[in-house]
Amino acid sequence: MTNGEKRPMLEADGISKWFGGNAVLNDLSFAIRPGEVVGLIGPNGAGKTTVFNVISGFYRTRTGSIKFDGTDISRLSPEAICRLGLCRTFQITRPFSNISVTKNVMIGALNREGSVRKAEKKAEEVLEFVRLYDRRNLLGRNLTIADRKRLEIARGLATSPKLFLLDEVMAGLNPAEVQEMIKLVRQIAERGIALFVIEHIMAVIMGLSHRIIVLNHGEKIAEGEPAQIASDKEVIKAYLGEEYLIAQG
Amino acid sequence: MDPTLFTQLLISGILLGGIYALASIGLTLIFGVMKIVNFAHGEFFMVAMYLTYWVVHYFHIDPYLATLILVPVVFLIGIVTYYLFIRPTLSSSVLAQIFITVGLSTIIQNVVLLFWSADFRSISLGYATDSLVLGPFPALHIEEAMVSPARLIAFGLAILLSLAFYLFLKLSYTGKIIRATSQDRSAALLMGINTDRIYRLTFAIGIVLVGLAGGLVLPVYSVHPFVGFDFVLIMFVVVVLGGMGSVVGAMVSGLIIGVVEVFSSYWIGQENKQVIYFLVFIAILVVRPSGLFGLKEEEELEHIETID
Amino acid sequence: MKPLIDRPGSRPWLKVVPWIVVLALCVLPLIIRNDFYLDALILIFLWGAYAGAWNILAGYAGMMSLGHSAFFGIGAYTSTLLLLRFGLSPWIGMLAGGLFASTIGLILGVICFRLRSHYFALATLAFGEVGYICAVNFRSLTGGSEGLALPIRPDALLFSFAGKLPYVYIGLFLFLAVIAISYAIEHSRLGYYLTAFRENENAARALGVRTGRVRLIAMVLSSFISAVMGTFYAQYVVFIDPSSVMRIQISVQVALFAIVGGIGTTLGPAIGAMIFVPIAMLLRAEMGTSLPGLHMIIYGVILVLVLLYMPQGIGPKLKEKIPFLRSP
Amino acid sequence: MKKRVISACVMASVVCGLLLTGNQVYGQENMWRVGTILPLTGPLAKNGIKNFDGVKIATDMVNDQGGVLGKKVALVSADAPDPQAAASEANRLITNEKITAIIGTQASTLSMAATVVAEKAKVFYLENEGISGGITSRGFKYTFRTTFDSDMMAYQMIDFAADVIAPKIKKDAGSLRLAIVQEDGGFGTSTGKGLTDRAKARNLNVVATEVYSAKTVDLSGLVMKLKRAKPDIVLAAQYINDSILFHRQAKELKLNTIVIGTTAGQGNPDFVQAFGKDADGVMAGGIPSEISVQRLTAQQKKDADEFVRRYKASHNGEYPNPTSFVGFAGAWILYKFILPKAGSLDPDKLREAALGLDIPRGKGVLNWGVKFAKPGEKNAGQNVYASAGLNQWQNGELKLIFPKEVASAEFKLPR
Repeated sequence: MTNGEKRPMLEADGISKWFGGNAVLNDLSFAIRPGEVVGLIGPNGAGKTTVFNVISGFYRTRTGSIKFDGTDISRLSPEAICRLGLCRTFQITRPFSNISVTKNVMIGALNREGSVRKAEKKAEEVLEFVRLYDRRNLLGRNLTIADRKRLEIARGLATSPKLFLLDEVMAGLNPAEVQEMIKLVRQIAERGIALFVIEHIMAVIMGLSHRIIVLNHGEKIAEGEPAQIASDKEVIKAYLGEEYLIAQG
Repeated sequence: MDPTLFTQLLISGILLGGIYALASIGLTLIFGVMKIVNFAHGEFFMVAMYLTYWVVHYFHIDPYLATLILVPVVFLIGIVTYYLFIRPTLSSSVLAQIFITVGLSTIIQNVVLLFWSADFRSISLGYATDSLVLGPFPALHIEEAMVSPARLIAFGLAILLSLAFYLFLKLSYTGKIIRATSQDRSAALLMGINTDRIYRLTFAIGIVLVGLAGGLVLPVYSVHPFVGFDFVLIMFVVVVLGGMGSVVGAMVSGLIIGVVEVFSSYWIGQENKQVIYFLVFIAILVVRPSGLFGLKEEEELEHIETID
Repeated sequence: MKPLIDRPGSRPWLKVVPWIVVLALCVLPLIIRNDFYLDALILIFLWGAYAGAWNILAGYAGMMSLGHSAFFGIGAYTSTLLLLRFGLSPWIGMLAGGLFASTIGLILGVICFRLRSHYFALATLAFGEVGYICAVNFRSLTGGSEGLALPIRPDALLFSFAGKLPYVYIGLFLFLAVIAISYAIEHSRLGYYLTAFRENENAARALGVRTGRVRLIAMVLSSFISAVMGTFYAQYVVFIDPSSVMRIQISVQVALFAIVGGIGTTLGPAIGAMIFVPIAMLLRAEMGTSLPGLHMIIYGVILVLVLLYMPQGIGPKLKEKIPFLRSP
Repeated sequence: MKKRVISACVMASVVCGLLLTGNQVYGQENMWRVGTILPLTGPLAKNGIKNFDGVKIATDMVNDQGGVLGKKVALVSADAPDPQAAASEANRLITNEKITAIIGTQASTLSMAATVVAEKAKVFYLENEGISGGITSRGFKYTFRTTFDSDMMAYQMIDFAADVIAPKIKKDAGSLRLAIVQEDGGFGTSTGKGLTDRAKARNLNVVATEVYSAKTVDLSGLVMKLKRAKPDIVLAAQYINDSILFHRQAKELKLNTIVIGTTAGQGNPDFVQAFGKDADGVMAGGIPSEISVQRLTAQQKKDADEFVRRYKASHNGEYPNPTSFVGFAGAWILYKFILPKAGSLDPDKLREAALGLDIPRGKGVLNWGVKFAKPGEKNAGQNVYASAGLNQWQNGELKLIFPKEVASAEFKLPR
């Protein structure tokens, strides 16, 4: 663990979320330190996206607290949380369809920049960084899936986050695009931005993360370095079922 | 409040509500299935009143019979309107859709004005004009209660038709498809449902329902080219209160609005009764946009979020 | 074909064009010198500016209001009542009306904060009707449906003139001002935020856009300008009653101009008013009395055709069809 | 391809429409060109069109009689569905059509907007039906009203109730119970005000005053309230649609009372069409339903009959609508009294001519005379010799029953 000594920047302590009578998240606690890349995995319906929705302010946690940089953000709105430096992407991309890619990114950039002109400059820098610069004049709705994912990332980066939540940015991409995306995520991490990543492709998440949290039925069933997780019995059971474990056993 | 007055207001309110309910079911159906807010709905009501009037006028048959005879004609009007105005806009923005129906409403009103003039036309129905007097009921302290046969017939038929339509939606194959399409258009498409056909049918049925309402109220109201507008705002209130897309909701909320209207016009004043129901309308939209019988808003939202 | 590309113009000489148009508009009234055409111009400016105000809320923020007649009416009634009761100049009344309307707009915005799309449209529709009913029923204040007649003593300080020319220029000023405001909004932080809100609220919030506040700003601005136009209407027609300033048809019409012109664009509402106000006037003048209703039928048909074939509006369609208006 | 075809069809129909139906009447150089502004579309269209029919018949008749001073009259007409349109159309008539005399506007709110334009342009404006007091209380120099105002009508309705009906139902004016029902539009509001004022001035007992919107589709609450108030007579300022609804629901809820409505509502032929025999006994104040011929000269009698004949000929034998009568009356006053005297359409000359008229009651049209209040007097421009009448449905016909001297039938107490 490279950043073991630093104080955590995000601390979730006993958060939970209920829909109707069902607990989707139950008493979940975890922490993320500055500059760290943390993976969040779990089977379908484990509550991964709900975790993101709770942290980023779209849902309210029912119990516990969430601290970001020492501030309690569990009662703050998504926009306030973003302004504090915690930004997210959406799994189903949500481009602003009828405006250009540059303008899409400028909206994120305006968060930090004093003027529209400066925001435009910043947006162009970010677009260059995510390799979307040559498509900057296209309308949001005319992008391919891969480019939409990049746009999601570009918009988030433009808000200068300290912690960036990436929700399945590789989903739906072909292998070549996945490689590109991995490169991009690494580059973002190299900039010192902490990343919290939901990902389905196991090889990818194992390669990227410093640490991995595994969710099942809204509860944390394991946490640790990738190698540890790969051999964790609980995790294998959750993913592949009891029988697989016995057969292996 | 004294029981005689209370009973009378209640009866009047319920009878009025029946008319509202029937007129609104078509609107709620069209909204629920096609997600189109049809501002020309009142005009179809008006056209149906005219058609019934002319049939009664020229052939001297009973208006209720005329209403039934006209069902195929009204259905056809619905189909034609669908092809000319509605289908081309299905993929347009909400705005374009709403304003096409606004334009349609202008066209219909003025075509009617042009051909049938602005005269107010009414039929007088011999057997249905005199009130039935019920009572007295000394046990309930009710001296008398008056029921207008024309309204009672309209109400009874309204309830019957709504019920029949409700059963059609619940039990018939086509009805089930309509409901499925209303719940999730893309899923319906995936399941191989021909949504175009369903939309066409839904729209035409919606128009038939409002057309029936128009025919049934002819003995009560006089018809003129702008009568639709007097009704359409109330229809919207009823539809929103009941939950857009809910047939049961439209029936129940039609009755509620009718009763509330009559009582508030007695207590608060006829001139202010509209304020009451528009404020109720806004309140419902704000507090529970899905209405009394729609999907609960929060569940709907979270449903969408969890898919994400 | 839908435009694939959205890019600001890059031909420098194109920048001169707007100024030429403005200059032409300034000179035009002096050449026309015919009261009917001047009247048409005034109405174009009135509706263009009012539709522009509507567009700020509906076009940029995507909140389609069908109750904007209430703000128009509040403006007309506030300035008129202040003039009739207290002798206060409508120039001041105009601001007072604007402030009052924007306060109401703010309250409405807060109440309807959750509503979107159809639901917002229906709620505002009901709100507009409530405004109309209030204007009709508060007879002691508003004179009810009998309306209020304004004095017609010409006095520049009291916003009253003998000829039409001053109204044309005031109208032109307001018209250009609204276009300028729209332009400024579109190219400012507010404009970007409004667009983000319109396009996808959750995405906007995730990017730190304070959507609630931004939306209220649009509401306030839009209702303020609508009320100003209401005062202008009252001063020009010199008679107001609930059915001429508060009717639901006013809300529908103003929305219509913006939509057929091109919603969400700087010039769309202006284009809509420029095309449809004269069409309506001409149709009425040419065939208003021979067959009652005919001109409205044709108007309706034109409207439906425009919406069917140019759902984006005439403005964007022109831009698409005429290469000259499009950047390379 | 399909798009093109549809667009082309529409364009073609527009052009055809323009060609076929253009309002321009060519070859008007040697004619008196008189403008009309009336609501021919929109919710006011019903009465606007009927009024226009009256004006047109008056024009045809005067032309068939050889015109005015040897020149025929040409109408240049305009449609004004709302006040803003009324103002715009006034503008158009004045500037584009060079009209200097306008007849209009049927509804008071339209008149308020259109007369301002005329006054500013110094154009002669003859209001033929709008009855709001506001039209003549602004001190306009060029606005004249041929018809009675709302107060004249309302006062007469109250007086009739107190002086004629009360004795018949064996009550004195003091114990008479009156109820006032008014729609909340301009018409109902100004009439209601007149009714209330007059009742107060005469110390009458008004047991209920109810206001409602004419667009309403239910009046049962109102009817129940009236029923509880037990009025002897209901004075109702209503339009047609709501008057039909009111009487239907009154019947449904068995509200038995004498009703005096107005010619805008209960006096309309559509009313009797809706109720048939049941309409009998219902009264309508306002426009006299008949051209009372008693005091007219032989020629005038012939004209009156001719008007009714022509109206019937063009309306399937229907008897003239009251609003057609005032439409006719306004135009007739212009053609027969004002224009011949002025000898020109110059607004100032027309104005002089109008102010100089003094035709005693019963010698003009309807049962009116013509004498306009002078500038500076109360209600300058008001025809002070115009008077309202009271009509009653009797055997399906609207009979004029008051004032006595012109009445064609006796008041009959409704059963």
